[in-house]
Amino acid sequence: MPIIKIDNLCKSYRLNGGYFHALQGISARIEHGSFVTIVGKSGCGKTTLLKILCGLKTPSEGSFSFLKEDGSPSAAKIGVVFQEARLMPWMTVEKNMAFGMDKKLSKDEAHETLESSLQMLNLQKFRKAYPSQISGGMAQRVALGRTLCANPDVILMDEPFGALDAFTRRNLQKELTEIFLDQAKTIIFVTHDVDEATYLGQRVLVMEEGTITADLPVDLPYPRATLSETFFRIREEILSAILLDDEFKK
Amino acid sequence: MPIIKIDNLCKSYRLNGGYFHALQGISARIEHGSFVTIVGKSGCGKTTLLKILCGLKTPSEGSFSFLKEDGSPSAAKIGVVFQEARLMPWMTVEKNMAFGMDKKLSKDEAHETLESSLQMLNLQKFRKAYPSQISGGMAQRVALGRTLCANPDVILMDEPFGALDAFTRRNLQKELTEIFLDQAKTIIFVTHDVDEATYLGQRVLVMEEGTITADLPVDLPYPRATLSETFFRIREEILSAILLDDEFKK
Amino acid sequence: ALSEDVKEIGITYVKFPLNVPAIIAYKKNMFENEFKQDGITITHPELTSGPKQTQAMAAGSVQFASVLGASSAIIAKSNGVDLKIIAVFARAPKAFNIMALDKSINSVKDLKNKIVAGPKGTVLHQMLYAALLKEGLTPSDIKFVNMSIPQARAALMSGNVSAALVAGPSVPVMETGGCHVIANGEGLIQGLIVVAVDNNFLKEHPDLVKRYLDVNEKSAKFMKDNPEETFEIVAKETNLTIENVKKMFPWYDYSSAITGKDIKDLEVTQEFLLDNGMMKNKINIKDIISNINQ
Amino acid sequence: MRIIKSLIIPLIFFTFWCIGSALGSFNEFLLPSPLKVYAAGLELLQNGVLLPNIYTSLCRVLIGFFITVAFAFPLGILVGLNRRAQELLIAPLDFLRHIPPLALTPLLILWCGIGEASKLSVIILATFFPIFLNTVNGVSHCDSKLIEVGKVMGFSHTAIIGRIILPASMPSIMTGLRLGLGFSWRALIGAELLAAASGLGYMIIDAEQFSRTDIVIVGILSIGILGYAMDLAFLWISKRIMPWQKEFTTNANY
Amino acid sequence: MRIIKSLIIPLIFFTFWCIGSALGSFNEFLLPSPLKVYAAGLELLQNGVLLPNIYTSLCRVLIGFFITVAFAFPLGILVGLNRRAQELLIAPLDFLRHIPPLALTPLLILWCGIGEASKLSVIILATFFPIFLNTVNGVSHCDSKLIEVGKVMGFSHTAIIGRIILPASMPSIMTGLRLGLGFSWRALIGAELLAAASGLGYMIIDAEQFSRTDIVIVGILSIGILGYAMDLAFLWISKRIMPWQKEFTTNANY
Ligand SMILES: Nc1ncnc2c1ncn2[C@@H]1O[C@H](COP(=O)(O)OP(=O)(O)OP(=O)(O)O)[C@@H](O)[C@H]1O
Ligand SMILES: Nc1ncnc2c1ncn2[C@@H]1O[C@H](COP(=O)(O)OP(=O)(O)OP(=O)(O)O)[C@@H](O)[C@H]1O
Ligand SMILES: [Mg+2]
Ligand SMILES: [Mg+2]
Repeated sequence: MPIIKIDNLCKSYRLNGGYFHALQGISARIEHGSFVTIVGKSGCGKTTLLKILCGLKTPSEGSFSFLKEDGSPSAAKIGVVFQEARLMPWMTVEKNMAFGMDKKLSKDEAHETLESSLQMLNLQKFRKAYPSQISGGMAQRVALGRTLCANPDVILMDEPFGALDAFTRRNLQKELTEIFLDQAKTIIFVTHDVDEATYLGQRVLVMEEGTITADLPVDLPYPRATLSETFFRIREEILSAILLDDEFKK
Repeated sequence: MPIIKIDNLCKSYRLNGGYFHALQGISARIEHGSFVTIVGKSGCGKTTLLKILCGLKTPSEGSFSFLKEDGSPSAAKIGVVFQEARLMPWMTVEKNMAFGMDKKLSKDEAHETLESSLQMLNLQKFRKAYPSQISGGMAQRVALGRTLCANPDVILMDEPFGALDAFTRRNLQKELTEIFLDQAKTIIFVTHDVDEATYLGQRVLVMEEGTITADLPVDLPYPRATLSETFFRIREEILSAILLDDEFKK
Repeated sequence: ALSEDVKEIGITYVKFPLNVPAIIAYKKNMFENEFKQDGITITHPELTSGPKQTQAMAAGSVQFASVLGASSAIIAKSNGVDLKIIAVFARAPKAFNIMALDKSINSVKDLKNKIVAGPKGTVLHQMLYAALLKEGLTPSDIKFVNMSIPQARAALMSGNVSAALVAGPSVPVMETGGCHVIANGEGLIQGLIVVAVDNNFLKEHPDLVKRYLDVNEKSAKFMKDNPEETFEIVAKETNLTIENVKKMFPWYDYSSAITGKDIKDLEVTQEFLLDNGMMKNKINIKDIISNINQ
Repeated sequence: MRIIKSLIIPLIFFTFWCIGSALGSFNEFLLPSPLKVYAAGLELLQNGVLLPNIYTSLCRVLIGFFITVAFAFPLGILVGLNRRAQELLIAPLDFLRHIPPLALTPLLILWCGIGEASKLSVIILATFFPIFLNTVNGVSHCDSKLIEVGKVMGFSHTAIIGRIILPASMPSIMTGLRLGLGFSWRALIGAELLAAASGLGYMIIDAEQFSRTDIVIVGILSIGILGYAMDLAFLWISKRIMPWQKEFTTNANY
Repeated sequence: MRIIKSLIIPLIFFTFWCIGSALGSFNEFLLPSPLKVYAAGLELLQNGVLLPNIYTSLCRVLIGFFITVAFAFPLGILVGLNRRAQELLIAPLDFLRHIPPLALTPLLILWCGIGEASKLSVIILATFFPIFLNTVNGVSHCDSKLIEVGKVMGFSHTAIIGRIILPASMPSIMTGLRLGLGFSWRALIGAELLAAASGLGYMIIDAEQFSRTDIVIVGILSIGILGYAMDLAFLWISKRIMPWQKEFTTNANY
C-alpha cells in the first residue's frame, strides 16, 4: 500500500493574462517508508509538486491522498523543508529549531531532541544567534533541524542542502539516511544534484516541464560508496534520462 | 599589478556578548582580469569576505584596496551576486534585471543587453512575471542577470549557482567563462562546490575558519573538460587541501 | 410622584463669567446639605456652554441648568427641549463688553468696516447688534467673525481683529494688557442669565424645585453677609485676583425674581434670534416661564 | 457584490435608527428622525448652503493634507534613515505629538492670525504624525538586504531612497497617508472653530450652537461619506501604484 | 549623550522664548514669560492642583487607551486576515474614521451621558483608528512565507497568529500603539469639554476662560512632557519585547 497516491496532478498559474502550466499530469505512488528523490531542471515544477502535497497550493486538476498502511485515509504528520530557510527573524537559532516541536514532549525529551539536532547540524556555538547573524548554509541547516525536531512521519524536502559545501552536505546526507533507516520515515527529497539524488534515493523520479519522465530504482544498500561502479552506472542512467544532450556528458 | 590588494583582513562580529572571529587575517592579491574561485565549508567566512570587498561591511582589522593597472587607486565598478536572490518584489523579472543598468546606455543598447541576458538565462517567457511567480532557481538567474546587465569591471559572486540544476548550471558556467574571456572582467566566485571551483577558476582559494589555507592555480584552458585526467587531479588536490578527512574521499 | 423616587439631581455648575452665587453654593455644598436628608445625591457637571447644558438636560443627565444664557433657553425650547425658566440667575449688562486695542477706536461708530470677533448667537452678539443699530449702523457695516471668547481675546491682542466681544474676567485682564472698552451692554441689553429646569422634573417634583430656589436664596444671602469670604472663595475657584473679582462683582445683579422687564428682554432676544436666522420656530415666551417662585 | 456586503452594517444601523425614531425611543432633540435629517439635508441643498460648505471644507482638507505630506513625508524619510536627525528631532516632535491642538488655539492665533493659515495649521497638526510616524516605520524597517543591492550598485542616496526604500515601504506609507487623510477630516471642527464663515465644520458648530441637531447630522453624514469616498479613491490609486500587491490585504483568509 | 542631543532643539526654542519675552516681542497675555509660567506651575504644584489633575488625566488616557487596544487590536487582526470581516467592516469603520468627535457630542451625551463614559468615548474615538489600521497593515503584509511554515506544521489559526503573524507585524503594531497613545492625549481637551471637573484638559479650558494663559501653558507643557515620557517608556518596552531589533530604526544611517 502506498502512503501517498498521486493521480494526474495538474497545476496552472495565472501569468501575464494567460496561464502557465507548471504541472501537467503527475501520477505516482510513494510507498510507506521509502526514500524518493526528485530531480529536474530549474522551473520544471518540483517545488510546485511539494507545495501541493503539503497543502499549500491546490491542484488545478487531479488529486492526491495520504493513506494508512491498510489503505484508509491517514492524517500523517508532514514536515517540510522549504527551498529558502524561512526562519523567524525574531527567534534565536535554538528557538527556531524548537519551533515545531511537539508540545506534549517532556522537557527532557524536548531538550535532548534539540541538543542532538544542534550537534548533528554543528550549530551548538550559534544556538543563541539570531538568523541575521548566521551564514546562508547555517540558516539552511537550522531550517532542516526545525523540520527534524518536529518529528514528522513524512518529510518533504526542497533542495535542503543547496547552500551547503560538499563536506557538510555529505555529512548531513549520511545523517539523513541514518534517520531514515532508524525511524522508518517516508522522505521525498527534491534536489537538482544528480549525485545527491543517486546517493540518497531508493527511487529517483526525473521531472521535466511538469511531467515525470523517468522513475528509476536505485538498488544499493546504505551507506553508499559514491565511487563504486554501480553507483556510477545508475548515475549515468539518470543523467541520460534527464536529457540526451551530448555536450552535457562530456 | 594586482587589481585587489587584501592585507591581513580580520572581521569580528559581536555575538551573545562575546566576539566571533569570522575572518582571521586574510591576505591576497587578485590580478587584473583573473578568475578566482573561493571554496570553503559553510560558515568559514566566504560571504563575509565578499561583503567587505564590496564595502557592505567594514573590516575590524587590516585593509584592502582596488588598484588600477599602474598601481594607483581605482574606482572600478563592482558588481555583486548575493547568496540570496534579493529581487525587488515590486518589479517584474525584466525590470529587476535592468535595475542596475547604466542610465547612459542608449535605448537600443539597453534593450539589446537585456534581451541577450534574458535569452542566456532562459527567462524570456517570464520577463513580465513578478518575483513571487518564479521558481527559486529562476530567481537566482534573475539576480545573476541583474549583475551582468550592470556590466561591472569586477564581479563578486556568492554561490550564484547554488539553486540551479546541473544542466542549467553547466550552461551558465560556460556562459560565464565566455563573458570572462570576451570582456576581460575580474571575477571572484564563491562556491561550496569543488567541481565548480575547479571548472571555473584560474586560481582556487581554499578558506577554513576565517583563513586562506591553500591557493591553488588551475592551469587548464577554457572550456574545460570535466572528465579529463588533469581536471580530476586538480580537483583531488583541492579536496585534500580542504580536509584530510578520509571518509569524505571515499 | 414622591420626592423619595429621586435618587440623584444633576445641577450644572458654571463658573464663567463670574457666577458668584453658583460658586458659593457649590463650594459650601449647599445643595448637598439641603437634599442630604432625602437621600438624594447631587452632581455638578461642569457644562459651560449653553447648548451642552440643554443637550444634557434633553438626555436626562441634568435637571437644572443653573446658569443658562437667555438665548440658549429660547433656542432649546424652540427646538423641542421641554424646559422652564424658574428664576433669573443674573442680569449683567455691564459684564458684556466690546473691547478694542487700537487707540483710535473709541466708539462703536469707529467699527465701521472693521472686523469684530465674538461668539455668534450669544448675548454678546446681540449686544453688538443693538450697539450698531443705536449708532445708526447696520450689522453689514462690520465684518463679524465667529469665535469663542478666549479666541476672540487672542485675536484682538494679536492684532488680527479690531474689536472683540468679551464677557466677565477677560475684561480686566485685557485692560491690563492695553485694551479698552468701547461699549458695554448698559442701555442696550439686559444681559439676562436664567435658571432653567427640566419641565418634567418640575411637574413631578415642584417641591424639590422650590427647595432648589431656596438654596439659591441662601447662597445669595451668604454672599451679601460675608463679602470678604465670598471674594476669597471666588478668587480661589477662578484663579482670578481678589482685586479683579471685586472690580467685576458690582457689574452683576443677582436678584432672582423674574420681572416684566426680564420677560420683555426675552422677547427682544427672541426677535434677535429670529431676525438673524438663528432660530426657525417662534415660541411663546410665556410658555417657558414658570412662576413657581411668585 | 462587495458593495452590497459593505452596506450590510450601515443598513442595520439605519434600520435601527428608523425604528427607534418611529417608536420614539430616541430623544428627538439629540437624535432627530431620519426624515427630519433628510428634510434638513434637502433644504440645505436647495438653499445652496451644503455644496459650498462641502467645497470649502474639501479644499481645506486637501490643501492641509498636501502641505502636511510635503513636510511629514520627507521628514519621515530623514528621521527613519538618519540617526542624527532622529536624535535631534524625536524628542521635540514627540512632545508636540501629544499636545491637544485645541489647547494651542491662542498661540495659533498669535502666530498664524485668524485667516486660512491658522485653520490649515490645525489640520496640519492633526495630520502630521500619522504620516510621519508611519513613514519612519516604513523606511526604517525596509529590508536592508534590498538596500544593500542598491549600495553595491553604486546608487546615490536619493536613488536608493527613491528606487528601493520607498517602494519597499509603500504599505506603511499608504497606511500613514490614509490615517492622515482621516485625521484631516476629523480636524475640521477644531479648524473651523477658528473664525470660519463656511465649511462643514463651521456648519456643524453653528448648528450645534443653535441646537439644530438635524443639521449637525447632515454635516456628520457628509463628512463620513466624503471621507469614505476619498479613502476608496485612495485604495484604488494605491492598487494602481502597487500592482504587485493583488489586494488590499495580502494575507486575507491566509 | 543622546539625551543631550535630544534637548538641543527644545533648548533653542526655550532660549528664543526667554529672549523674546525679555525683549517684550511677544504679547505677554498670549504668551507669558517663562518666569511667569514657572511661577504659575509652582503655585499649581504647591496648592495641590496640578498633581491631582495630572493623575485624573493620566487615568483617563490610560483607561481609554487600554479599552481601545482591547477592541482595535483584535479587530485589526480579524480585518487584516479575514476577507469577509474586511468586506463587512471596512465601509462603516471608514465612515466613522472621518467624523470629527467634536461633532458627535449630542450623540455622545445621548448614548453615554455626561459621566466618565462619554469622556472615555472621545478618547477611544481618537485612539481607535491609528491602532486599528496599523494592525491591519501589519498583519496583512506579514511575510506569507513565514505563515506557510506554521501551516505546514499543522499549527492552529491562533497559533499561527500568535507565534508568527503578531511577532512579524510588531513594528507596525508598535507604530499604531504609539500613535494611538499620542492621540489619546490629544483628545483630552475634547474629552474634558464634556462636563469634567478635573484633569489637565479641564485645567486648560478653565484657565483659558479666565484668561490665565500662564496656566494654559503649564498644562500644555505637562501634557507634552508626560506624553514624551510615556513614549520613551513605550520604546523601552518595545526594545525589550523585540530584542532582535537592535535599535528604534534598523536602517538608521544605512
Ligand atoms: N552579523 C553577524 N553577527 C554575528 N556573526 C555573524 C554575522 N554574520 C556572519 N556571522 C558569522 O560569521 C561566520 C561567517 O559567515 P559567512 O556568512 O561569511 O559564512 P560563509 O562562508 O558565507 O558560509 P555559507 O557557505 O554557509 O554561506 C559564520 O559563523 C556566521 O555565523
Ligand atoms: N505563483 C506563481 N505564478 C505563476 N507562475 C508560477 C508561480 N509559482 C511558480 N510558477 C512557475 O511554475 C514553474 C514551476 O515552478 P517551481 O517553483 O515548481 O519550479 P522548481 O522545479 O522548484 O524550480 P527550481 O529548481 O528553480 O526551484 C516555474 O516556471 C515558475 O515560474
Ligand atoms: Mg524549487
Ligand atoms: Mg555565505
